Amino acid sequence: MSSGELGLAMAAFMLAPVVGGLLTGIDRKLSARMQGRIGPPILQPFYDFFKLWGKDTLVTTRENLIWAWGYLLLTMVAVFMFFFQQDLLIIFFVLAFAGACLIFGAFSVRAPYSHLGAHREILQMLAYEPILLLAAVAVFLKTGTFMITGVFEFGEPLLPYLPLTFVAILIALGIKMRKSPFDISACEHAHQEIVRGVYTEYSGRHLALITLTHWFEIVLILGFITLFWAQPLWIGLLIALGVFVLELIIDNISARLKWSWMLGVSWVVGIGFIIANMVLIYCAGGFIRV
Amino acid sequence: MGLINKSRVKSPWIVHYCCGGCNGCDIELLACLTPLYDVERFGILNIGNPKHADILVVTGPVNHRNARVLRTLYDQMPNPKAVMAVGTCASSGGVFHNCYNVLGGIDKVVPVDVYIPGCAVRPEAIIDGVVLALDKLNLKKSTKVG
Amino acid sequence: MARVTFPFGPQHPVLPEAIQFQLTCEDEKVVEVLPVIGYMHRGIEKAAEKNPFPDNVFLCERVCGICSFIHGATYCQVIEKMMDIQIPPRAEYLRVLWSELSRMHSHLLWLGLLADSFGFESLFMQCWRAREKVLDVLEITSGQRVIQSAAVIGGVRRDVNEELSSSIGAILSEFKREWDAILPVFEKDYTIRIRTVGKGILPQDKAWKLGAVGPTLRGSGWDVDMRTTGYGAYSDLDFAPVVKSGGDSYARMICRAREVGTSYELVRQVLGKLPSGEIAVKVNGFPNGEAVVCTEQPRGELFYYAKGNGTAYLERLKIRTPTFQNIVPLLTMLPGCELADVPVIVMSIDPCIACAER
Amino acid sequence: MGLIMGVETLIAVLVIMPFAAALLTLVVKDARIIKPLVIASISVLMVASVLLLIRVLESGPIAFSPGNLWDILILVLDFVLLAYFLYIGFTSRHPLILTLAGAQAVMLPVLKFYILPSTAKVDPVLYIDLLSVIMALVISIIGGLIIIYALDYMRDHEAHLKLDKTRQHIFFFFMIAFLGAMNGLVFANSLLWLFFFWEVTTLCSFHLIRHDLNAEAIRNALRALWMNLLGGAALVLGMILLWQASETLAIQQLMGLGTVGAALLLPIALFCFTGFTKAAQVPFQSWLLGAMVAPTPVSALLHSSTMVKAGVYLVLRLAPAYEGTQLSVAIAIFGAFVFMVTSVVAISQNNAKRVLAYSTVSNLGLIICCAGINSDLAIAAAIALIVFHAVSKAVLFLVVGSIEQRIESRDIEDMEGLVAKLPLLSGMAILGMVTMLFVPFGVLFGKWASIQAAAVPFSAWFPLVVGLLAIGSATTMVYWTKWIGRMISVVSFNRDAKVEPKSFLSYTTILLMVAGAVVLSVFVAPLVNILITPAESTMGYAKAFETAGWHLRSDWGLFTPWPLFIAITLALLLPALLIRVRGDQYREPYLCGANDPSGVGPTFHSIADQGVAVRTGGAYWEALFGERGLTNWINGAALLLLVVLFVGVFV
Amino acid sequence: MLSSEILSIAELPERVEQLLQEDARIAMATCLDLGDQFEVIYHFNKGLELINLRVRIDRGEELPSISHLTLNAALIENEMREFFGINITDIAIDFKGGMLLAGNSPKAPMLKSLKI
Repeated sequence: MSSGELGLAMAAFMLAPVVGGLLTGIDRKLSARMQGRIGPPILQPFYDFFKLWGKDTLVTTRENLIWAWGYLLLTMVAVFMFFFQQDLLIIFFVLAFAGACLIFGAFSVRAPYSHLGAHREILQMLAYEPILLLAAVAVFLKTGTFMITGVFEFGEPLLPYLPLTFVAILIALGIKMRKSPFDISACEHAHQEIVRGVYTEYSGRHLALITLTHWFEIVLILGFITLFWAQPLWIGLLIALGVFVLELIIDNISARLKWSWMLGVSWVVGIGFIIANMVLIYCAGGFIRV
Repeated sequence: MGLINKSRVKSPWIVHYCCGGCNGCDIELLACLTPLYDVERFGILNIGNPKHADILVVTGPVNHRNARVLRTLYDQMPNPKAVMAVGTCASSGGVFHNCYNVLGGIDKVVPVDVYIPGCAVRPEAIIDGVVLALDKLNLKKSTKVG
Repeated sequence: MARVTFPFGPQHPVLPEAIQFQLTCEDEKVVEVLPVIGYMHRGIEKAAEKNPFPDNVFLCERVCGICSFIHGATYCQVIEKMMDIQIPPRAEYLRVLWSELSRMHSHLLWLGLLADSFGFESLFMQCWRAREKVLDVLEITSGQRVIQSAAVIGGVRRDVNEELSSSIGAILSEFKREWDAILPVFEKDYTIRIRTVGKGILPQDKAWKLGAVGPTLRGSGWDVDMRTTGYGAYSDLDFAPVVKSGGDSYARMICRAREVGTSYELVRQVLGKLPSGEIAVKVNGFPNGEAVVCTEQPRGELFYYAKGNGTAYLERLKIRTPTFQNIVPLLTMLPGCELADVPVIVMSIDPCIACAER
Repeated sequence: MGLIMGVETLIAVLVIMPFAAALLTLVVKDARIIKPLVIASISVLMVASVLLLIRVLESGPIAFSPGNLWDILILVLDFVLLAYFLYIGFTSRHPLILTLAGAQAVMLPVLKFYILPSTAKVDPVLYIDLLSVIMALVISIIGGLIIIYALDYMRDHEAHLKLDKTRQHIFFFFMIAFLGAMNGLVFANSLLWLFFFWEVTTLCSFHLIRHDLNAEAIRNALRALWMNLLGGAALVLGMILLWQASETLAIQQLMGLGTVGAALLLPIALFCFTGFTKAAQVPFQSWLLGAMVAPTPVSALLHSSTMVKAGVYLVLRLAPAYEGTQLSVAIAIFGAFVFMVTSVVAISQNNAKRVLAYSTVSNLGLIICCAGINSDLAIAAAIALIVFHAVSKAVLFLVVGSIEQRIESRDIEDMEGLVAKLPLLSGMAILGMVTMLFVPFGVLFGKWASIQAAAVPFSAWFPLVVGLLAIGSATTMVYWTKWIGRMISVVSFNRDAKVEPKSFLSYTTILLMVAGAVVLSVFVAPLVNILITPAESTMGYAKAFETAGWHLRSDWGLFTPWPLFIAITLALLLPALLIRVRGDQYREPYLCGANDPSGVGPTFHSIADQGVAVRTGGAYWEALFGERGLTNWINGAALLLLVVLFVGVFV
Repeated sequence: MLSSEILSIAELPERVEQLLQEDARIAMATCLDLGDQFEVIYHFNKGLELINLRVRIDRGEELPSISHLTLNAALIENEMREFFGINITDIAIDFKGGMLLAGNSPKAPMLKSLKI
């Protein structure tokens, strides 16, 4: 990597939370418009963040707070590795560790809603982990490497080869964005049978941390989606934005469904599609030879 | 702290607890969230969890059983926080003042910052009350040192 | 097996009101439910003995703020029955007007809350947006959005003139257009069907025996509607109760959704047929004796028993609200369902705890 | 150093000395003597294994053939063993054992006296390359530490059972003998020798599982016996077929045979089948699950470093022989399938030892899958997984054993909030699970490499394999996360801290192994450089990793353990050290406002204002992942895969 | 006055059972404080028709629960017991006197003698 690229990666990493926050703001604005409301200003997520940052923190257990930091910092590590074009599998492994921190945070206090949320969060990971790993494998089949650099070296857009994988990623994105029909462990809005699930016991500054982490996560997954059309990059960014809006529309036209349904869809449709995609690539012979 | 104070005004999250009212104020409170009034314009969210909320919105009079619930909810909110008594009953007991199980207004249990009269309260009045509560909230400091 | 025991309520994001269920779950499957109520009990029945009987109209309207007009009107009815007062036909019609508007706004409110309980936020917003139209009608006719205070003993307090009547018609037409877009969503949407069909089944025989009333009963295939007894002006109006078999949350939801249409038609009929004349008669004397009146409230059968003793104060006023009757059926629906279904099933009886606990 | 002791001495120390020490413990019976005796002999064993490593690193693989007399001795002992198995089958009236032991007792003489010419000689009898040495290190060091741990454990165990007569000497006899047998097994080049040691491990495991002598233990021991005898029978049959196809019984010669036909693949498939039975792969997982009735050190020994590892060792050892065949693909699919289904079933288990058992079967499935994928990267992954899994799993078993002795339960539900009660033990347990679960620890390094290896289209079936691996990885996550979650669930305002009763030996051995797991993970790059890559190349595979500094670069990806370690340590350690909480910040958990502050632990007001304690039991999703519902299906599917595997040999 | 059948306590369960077999169900029970006696009116739904049973009990006298015959009488009886302090035994769902009233609410608040 040249120093110019390094600087660019660093800048992208620094911008990630800003972009994530703005996207969340757009999310809230667009959702409100879809619901016939005017909605909050685009900058609302930042107001929320700073307000929470300035509030007192109530503590149920100290460990709870430690894991919140772990969740944030590890997600940041994953995002950092993403912009530094590292190994996709490792990035997803780190992301899984970060997700586990959130789960441990929820488990670390003996509170029923927290625990229920944690169990559902585990199920969500069970649903999207295989999709992400397999999507990385599908990308590998075309580019011949798990390194993100390879995607850029590949020189062609990936989407025409990996349409089914792309669809599967949408499921993972929906789960990660905590949007209907997959907002089962902790949705962005309240009014849920398990209160706010894994977030329930957090307050003040540590809730702000989790919000921030969420922004990073969105950027990471949308970044991964961008890779499907990395050359030229702006098309990829447009696609990512389009997919983001698509998620919002789906969120607004569907009810929250249950974990069994989620697991069924992500395993049957998600994994099934990616494997079908791999078979297609294999049959077409356009995979990397060893 | 300028940024944080500004944000505080822009993002009041409320937690709603219905003490023992007749639901009239509750549904008006909910109506505030919906398209006609849309308080999310002002960053107001009904967050449903005291640990995340800034403003405790209470409707209905306090009775013998829910008094301690109200107190618990208040205690579980992080500072700075404000309490709004929505409706005449929440303010004073209202039409239920002579009921045997009613203690009276919610100020018998928690300190109230804003009283919003009305039976039932109109959504406009609730929005007005939130604005008042925000002013009060801004005067309060978090208990944090520094 | 590992179990989770925790309180669901009294303060809970999906419950607009204070009620608590002590839930015990196993892998998110509910195995035991205990209802804990009394968080909203005020003691209205005792207070009704302390107020002069005409003042109780206001108290009764505040038994429940959602269907407050029907509470007030039913109280008037029971006193009128005891005192043998015949109220003018125009008042009867106007009472039906406000009753049906109340039913519409109550059902719309409930449909929105149900949508919210299964995480369909935009549908919640749409329902409440349509509901604002009904509230507009209530406001221009009574001056108040939710607690109308329009009924008095002997008639009603406010009149609806020609001009008002035509603006009501215009608003209702707008409402109808919005509502026609919303109803099919409840009936057909895939995700809603997943969340409601087969959830919280109340079999037909159990529904009656356990005392279910209103849409909860009609959703289990019973054609029981107090309005068919023909109290007030209902005997002159043409309508049929909405009945749906199935007994699950979906059936109850559809019952209420379609009742919005029925009420809309009733309001139209009332406006068309509104007889001319006085809107109230003067009331003399004090109530003496006993009377029972049953009316149909949005949530089901409302039961008022009153006993007078010839003074300005009632000897006893007994109010039984539909939710009180529907709690026991609810308790039989919950065990065996998933935790995620609990809000949907609880909402499916349209609980009004303020009513039930008075 | 390595030159001080001759090769012969080293081998003798590693293989024969344990038997001698074992006999000695059996004779002296006195716990006071057993303890120093065991510690001394284990120490010698460990040193010898390291010396052997140095020796092999310096001068390459060792080929060694003891005198003819040894061959005869082995043969005689073979018959003694089989006679003993027949005796067990006869006394326990177990037809399967009788049949299987009988089949071996018939086939072995047929092979020896009828098929093999009297001049037949396997040369060398022992062949010790780096793979064998890695196995010997795992066996001697981890197995040794487990036995040292057992010293205190068994004392407490017998105290708990209130035995009036100690049976420890029998226990340690088999435990130590086991190590010798395992070392012999991994050194053997002659299949006849391998068969002998194989049967010795079967015998030892049988006795160790039934050690407590209750009805369940005896029943499960018999089950383990017949399943292992099935493998033994396949081994003998395989030897007969092998000799007829290629006139050799030396493993190393199998590699050089080049073109492989059905005649040769069938015995190899049989050997792999033998490996599957020993590695408790589905549908033979039940013997390993049943083995949980034994005292914990037995489970630890059987699962982490010895018994089951012998199974995967055999499959891995033979990998070059079936490279590029359909058999290889079938093995990969079978392994991936086992990896996935057992980790799915593990989700529904609340018995800690059963979770560990399923996890073991699952990880062994992954190793077998890697052997089946059979590329440079896959074999490297398999070797790495053997090492890392052995360490982490040993830690977990021992920790669970200690926890069980403290809280008298092995139910994960009973471990709720254990970090407050037994901080040191649960800390080690959590660390052990973390090393199994997260980057950049070694097991994840293995998983990373294996997913990469599976992603390369090594066969048309690769999407199936990689799909199974992906689901398996996610399900693995589920049961560990749930378990850790249970242990860290505490109540801040009511800590019932308990002083941990210390058992110095137990704690140090666990601590040593936890440290080992972490250190090995940190130094994964040198480990790969020094051990795994050379081990691979002696097996005939190319180098899988370039090590640039501390990074490991495969052909397709980059594993950067050090930056990750630093990042993760900082991410978790810094907040842990820096966060300060004032007393007035504590609040009770959210209970919908119904909190009852007078309760012990989270309590809420319920009917008639009575306090009801919150219960936060774990979820096991019995309906979806339940053992009862799934076992028959997965056994059926696995049998089908095995049939396909054998049929595939002829295609 | 309300048309009703006047029964003794002993006759009550039998009559209730009979009504239930005729597909009637309990709608409500109203309790009246008559000073030294209570009058309990059981209102039954039979289709849309209302059937009323009147029972008089002395203060302190035990009233048998009918919740075992029809479960939805349980809440009604719990409420009656709390409001009037009537000794109703053996209710199917027993709130132990804490259904609507909290620990420090006034006891038996509906009694006429109690002026609150």
